[in-house]
Amino acid sequence: MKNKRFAIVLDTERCIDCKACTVACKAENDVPLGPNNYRNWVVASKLRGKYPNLGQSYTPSQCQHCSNAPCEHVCPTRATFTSSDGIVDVKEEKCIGCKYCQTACPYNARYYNEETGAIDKCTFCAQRIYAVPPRLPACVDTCPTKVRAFGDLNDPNSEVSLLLARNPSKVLKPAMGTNPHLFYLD
Amino acid sequence: MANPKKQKMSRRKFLGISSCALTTAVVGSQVKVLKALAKSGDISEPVAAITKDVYTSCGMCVNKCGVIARVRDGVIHKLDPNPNFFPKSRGMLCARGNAGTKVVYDPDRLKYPLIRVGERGEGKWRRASWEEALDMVTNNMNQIAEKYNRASMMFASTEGTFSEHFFLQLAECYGTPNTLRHPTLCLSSNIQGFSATFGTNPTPDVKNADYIIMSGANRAEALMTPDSIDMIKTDGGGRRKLVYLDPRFTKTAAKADEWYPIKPGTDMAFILALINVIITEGLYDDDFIEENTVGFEQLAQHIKQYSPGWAATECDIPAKDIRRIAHEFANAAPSAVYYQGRRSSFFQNDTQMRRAMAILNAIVGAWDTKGGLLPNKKIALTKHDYLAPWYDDVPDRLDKGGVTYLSEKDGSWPVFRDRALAADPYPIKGMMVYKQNVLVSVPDRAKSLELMKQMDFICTIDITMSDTAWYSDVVLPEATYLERLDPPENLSGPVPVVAFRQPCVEAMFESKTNFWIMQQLAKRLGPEIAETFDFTMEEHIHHMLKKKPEIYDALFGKGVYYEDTEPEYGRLKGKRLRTRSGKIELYSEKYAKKGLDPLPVYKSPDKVPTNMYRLLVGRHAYFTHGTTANNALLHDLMPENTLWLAPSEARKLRLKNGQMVKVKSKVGEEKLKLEITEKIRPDSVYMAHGFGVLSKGLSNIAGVGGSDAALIESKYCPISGNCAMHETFVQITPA
Amino acid sequence: MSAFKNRPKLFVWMAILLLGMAAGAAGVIHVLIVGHAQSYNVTREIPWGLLIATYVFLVVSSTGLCLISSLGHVFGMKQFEFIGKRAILLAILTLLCGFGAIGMEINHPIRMGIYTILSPNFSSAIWWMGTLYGVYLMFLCAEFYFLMKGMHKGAFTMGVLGFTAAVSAHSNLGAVFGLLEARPFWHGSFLPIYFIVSALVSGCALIGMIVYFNHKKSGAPMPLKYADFMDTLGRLQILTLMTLVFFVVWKIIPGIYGHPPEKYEATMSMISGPFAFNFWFFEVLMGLVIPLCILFPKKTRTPTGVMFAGLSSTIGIFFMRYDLVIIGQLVSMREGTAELVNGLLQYTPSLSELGITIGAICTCLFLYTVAERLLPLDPEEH
Amino acid sequence: MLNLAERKKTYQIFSDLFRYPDQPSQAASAQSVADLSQLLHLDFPPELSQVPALREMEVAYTHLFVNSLGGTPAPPYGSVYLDAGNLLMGETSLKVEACYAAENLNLQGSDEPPDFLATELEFLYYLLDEEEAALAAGDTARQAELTNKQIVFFENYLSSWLPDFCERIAARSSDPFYLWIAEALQLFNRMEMALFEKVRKNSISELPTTS
Repeated sequence: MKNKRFAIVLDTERCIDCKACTVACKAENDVPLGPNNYRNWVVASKLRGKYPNLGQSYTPSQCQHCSNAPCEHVCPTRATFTSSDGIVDVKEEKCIGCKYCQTACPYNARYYNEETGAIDKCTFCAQRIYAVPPRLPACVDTCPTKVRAFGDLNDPNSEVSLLLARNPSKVLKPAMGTNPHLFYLD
Repeated sequence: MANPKKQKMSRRKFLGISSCALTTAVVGSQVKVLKALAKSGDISEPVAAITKDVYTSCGMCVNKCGVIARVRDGVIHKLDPNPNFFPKSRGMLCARGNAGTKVVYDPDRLKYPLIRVGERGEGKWRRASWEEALDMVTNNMNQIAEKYNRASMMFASTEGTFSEHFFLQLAECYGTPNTLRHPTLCLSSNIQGFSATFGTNPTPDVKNADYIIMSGANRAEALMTPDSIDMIKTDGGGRRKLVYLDPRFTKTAAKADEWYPIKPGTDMAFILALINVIITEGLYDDDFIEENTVGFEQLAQHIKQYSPGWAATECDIPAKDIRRIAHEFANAAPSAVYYQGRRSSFFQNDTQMRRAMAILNAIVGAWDTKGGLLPNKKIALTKHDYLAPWYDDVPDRLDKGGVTYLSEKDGSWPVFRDRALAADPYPIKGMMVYKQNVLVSVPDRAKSLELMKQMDFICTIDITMSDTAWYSDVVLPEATYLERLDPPENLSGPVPVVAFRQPCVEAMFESKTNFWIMQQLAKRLGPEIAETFDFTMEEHIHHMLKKKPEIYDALFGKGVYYEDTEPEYGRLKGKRLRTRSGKIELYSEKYAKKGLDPLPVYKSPDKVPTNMYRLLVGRHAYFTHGTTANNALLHDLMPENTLWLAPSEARKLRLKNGQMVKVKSKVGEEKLKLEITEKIRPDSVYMAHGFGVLSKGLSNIAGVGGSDAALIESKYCPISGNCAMHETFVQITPA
Repeated sequence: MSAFKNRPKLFVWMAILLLGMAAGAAGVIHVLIVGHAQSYNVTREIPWGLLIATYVFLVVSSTGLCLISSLGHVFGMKQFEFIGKRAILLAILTLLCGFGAIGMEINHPIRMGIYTILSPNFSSAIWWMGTLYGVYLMFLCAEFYFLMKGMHKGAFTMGVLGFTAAVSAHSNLGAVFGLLEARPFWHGSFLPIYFIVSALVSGCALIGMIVYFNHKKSGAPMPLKYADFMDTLGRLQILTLMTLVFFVVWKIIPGIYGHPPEKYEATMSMISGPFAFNFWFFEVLMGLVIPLCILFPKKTRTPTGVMFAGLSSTIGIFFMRYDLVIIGQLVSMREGTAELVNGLLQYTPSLSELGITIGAICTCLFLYTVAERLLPLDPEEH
Repeated sequence: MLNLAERKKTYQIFSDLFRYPDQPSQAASAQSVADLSQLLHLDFPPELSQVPALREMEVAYTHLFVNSLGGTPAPPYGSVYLDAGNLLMGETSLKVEACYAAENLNLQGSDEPPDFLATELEFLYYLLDEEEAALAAGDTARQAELTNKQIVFFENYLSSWLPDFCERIAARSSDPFYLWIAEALQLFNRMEMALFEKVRKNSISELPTTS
């Protein structure tokens, strides 16, 4: 786990809003049924323009695994914590369900999981990336158009490092100072 | 007819009989009467403890993507895309594919053979043993053969299960010509139009095309791999352009470089105008035409009447854009395709429209070349040959002669149904259905219900209680795609592969593979038929692979077999095509002989009557036709369908967003929620397919949304027999 | 029951409170049986609902009571001394009922007890708020004990400590919201200060009602001393209300000026959006305008007038809390999401949430009414 | 409070009643209903003075528990209620199977998932039968162990979903036979819970072995 800093780089131009990532994540992580329960999602933007000149974008997202995570700061019992590999995670048994982290997260990446009785969120599929042999996070793996790339930013030759080196990118809500680790290619 | 004593001694029943002798035999010296549980000296690891990865093929739609099932403790925990090179699905799995585990572990799945007790459709069922249910099916089949004719049994089948050919084999051996498959609800006009031109239905090389024009095929939502993947712009492909024609702003429109909300039914005018510009301005590929085609002169004459100016008034696309697109297309050619893809047909002239597409592609030389149309390849597998019994008195297909070119195996649903309802020329009294949800997928549901009503006997084989199953007499539970060993399937294409299915887990309850069911029915229908099924699936697989046994190892080792990784271009160069002339037929001699237009002649679609709207239907990435809407994971994504209406029209009708509206066509009436959106032409309304089902048998979708099948009139293409899905007008009123 | 014999009004009052408590009990039972998810209308986007607002309202009341009463036994303003016991008692009860409301909102109150101690996070405003309110409760109880025993020195010490704890805890409650950068409507140093000011309004309002009803119940006319006190209280209330007006105005202007993203949409939902009625009718009219209209003219600044002003502003303040909590969450965190009514998220409290809120307030009043009858709360005459 | 033999019998009856009805079980059902009403002190339902014909029972059973209009109203499988996702073969299904295996039992006699209600009830019947044998042999240690196993199995895999299951039957059926059975099962569930609560509070020996 040491010396890793996981991140996802997204090319939203490729997203067709098929929601394979959302369903793959639900299936992989036993996310309870219900339209409000999900760890990742696709935002369909407002329709741009007037008929017949229209446009719409689709932006997949999930927990940004911020280096400066507001959810971690506000958690009264340190149930939310950041691992040394950059993954922001929740210790279920410590979560008191105050939902402060839900109000603190600028990305609405968290929901309360009634099955586990704790706040739940994307973990970059830690169970998959640390499996032997390792597997990509479910959303990355399953995507038809391969919107997401996943990897270790501390490895200068990883796909994510190369993508970020070669392309301009941005993060969501940079003004929040959260230092997210989901990068969107311009 | 239900004599419980006749029931087959299943393992459960065997123990269920409270005979001390039997029970003691199983529980050993114990005196207690245990039924489900059994005591044995040797308790090995429970079956449930198995953890493994299993290669198989997805069965959520007809696409057959490569899947790896992660089995944990004997339960399928997750389905992942096949990580190995799989040219067709390229390591992806869509939302539906990911929801596949729900299919196996759905408490609503069919578990046991069921026999209807009350009136048809009343919903009174009882469980039956396989023995009894199968006997009942064959007794009825025999009775119908005796009372009427063998042809009075119809067999309706789905596609993509890898097993439907066994079902069709049974139909053939039983002796009925009346099999009905999906193509006339889908792409038979496409096959017809392109085959009449190229001798085959080629595949567009979407991955390498520099310029793609798509009309109607909504690849971002109606997913077809690998086209849905390849249509997305890749890095550095600066010259690639996608022009998209659709009366709706779909997700494909959002991804396209240009979107034109074309007037429905006028695609042919647009294509003819493109041809007109390319020919009159000399943008065509002279050498290619000279060498590979026939009929260019006739075409050049014929096309003169179809100017861009004329087309502009027909299809609501400005003439200057048509001209520009024609230039861009011709410049990009031969790495340019007018994408025909795979979609259902919308108008009665669909075959001729497809001909126009094919001709356009041909005159720019986009054939058998990188970025153009590619003839499909196949990996040869050994066929299973059988000798079907011969019956003297079996007439021709019921729908024979109903349309110009009828597929003998597929038939034409609308033509067949009309004739069956009129018993013309003979009655249809029995119905075997294999996973086709007739009441949801065939337009004009009232007629389908009428058809089912007149049956003496209906048997449906399925995995869930579909509407059609609900209206049947016997329902047989099939093992789901994750529980079956299915024969290898040749997925033809520019880069052909062989895929297969193997059971990831044991079949639950008493569900059985289609192959087993067919075998059992064959056995009951007599030795001559039984003989054609006299092999095990393993034997069958080995037989199919006997010329290339290495396929076997590839399938079990990495889930896929392929020989090429890239398409082979120019494969048919200099070879004779399977057309009459052996060349690409711009002018179709074959059509001329049949009295059909040898060159596509345009006819305007019917005008939308005042106060009415054209009903458009379509699919999306979350459900497969009418079969997966009950899947809880997918249901969360889209709990109901809505009726799209343009804001200007909603104002006129004084309707509010989200209110319930009544949609009324000549043949039916449905209620659903209104969605006011800029995404649709003002003269049309749209509803997604697969909702508003009749039976409440599917708990998640009962009574939510509207059914398109209930509204669409059964018009069809007279050449191919394909349904015309967009020729229905509806009235909208507040509900 | 004989206690009610001659007191039909008390009987009706108690019956109403018991009914309210029954509603609360029904809500609690519903939650315990079917769970939070099925009982509350809070969502993933709006995780904090009516119960948090109720909690804030009740603890603001508690803080206000503590602060105002401290004018007497801490700051030595003689006129305020006699209200000490009642104010502190009610401060304890409102705080406890506030804890009850938030306890129902939090999914795992027991885990909270364990892990706030075993695994504290000092950067969490909620942790500080909870801890400081816990300390504050202890001081209040001690202060009440000393007051009841007539131990003035102890009461003074505890009063000082309680005052400090109240200010710290309550400004921390403001910080719970104010530290959330994600919620521009809340974010900033404004809320901790605003919370203290509005607590003073609550405190004055509640003390006015206590004093009024305390004398009402005896049936005897109010002694001059108390009438004088009510006048002072009324004037103090004018001061706090005017300060609050100042704060409300300066909350709105930066929310609109220059259309600050998200803050503007939230503020406008209050000015002319779905929360406009709550704002203009309850917050402004009942919370500020009516009380000020009653209190300003000397003619209406009677004990009855002061009571009515207090009642009106208390109701207004309840809506201030509710609006503050909900409006802060109305703007979607997802940039550019389509298909939202007015571009805002929606929340309406469920019956369980309403029941528990009513129950919490009624329990508080019920306990106070009972205590009033059982405990010697009148000041010893010097 | 029921004694050991009565409980064993009750489990056996319920187990039989929640299996798909056949000729013998239909024939026995009149007796079963009578026995149950006596054991549980539940009024003998007048509408059941004539037990339904086999066909009626089959239709009602299929409607409620197999496949039917509006989805299977009350799937008789624990994991549908206990595990995430309303699915068969959830985590608890595997745990239930492990419980059987721990008693040297396997599911040879069933095509149903391990947490099929009738099988679970049969398993408890088995444990009680074993306990009876232990009692007869005077093996108190074994008896205590078996009591404990019943409690663990019942509380973890059965009692918590039975109320929901029975309510679903009540909500979606008009069949007097299964309605009454569901009511009886609810009652028995409560009795067992109360009994086990008592056992936990007192010593094991408090478990009534005789009336």
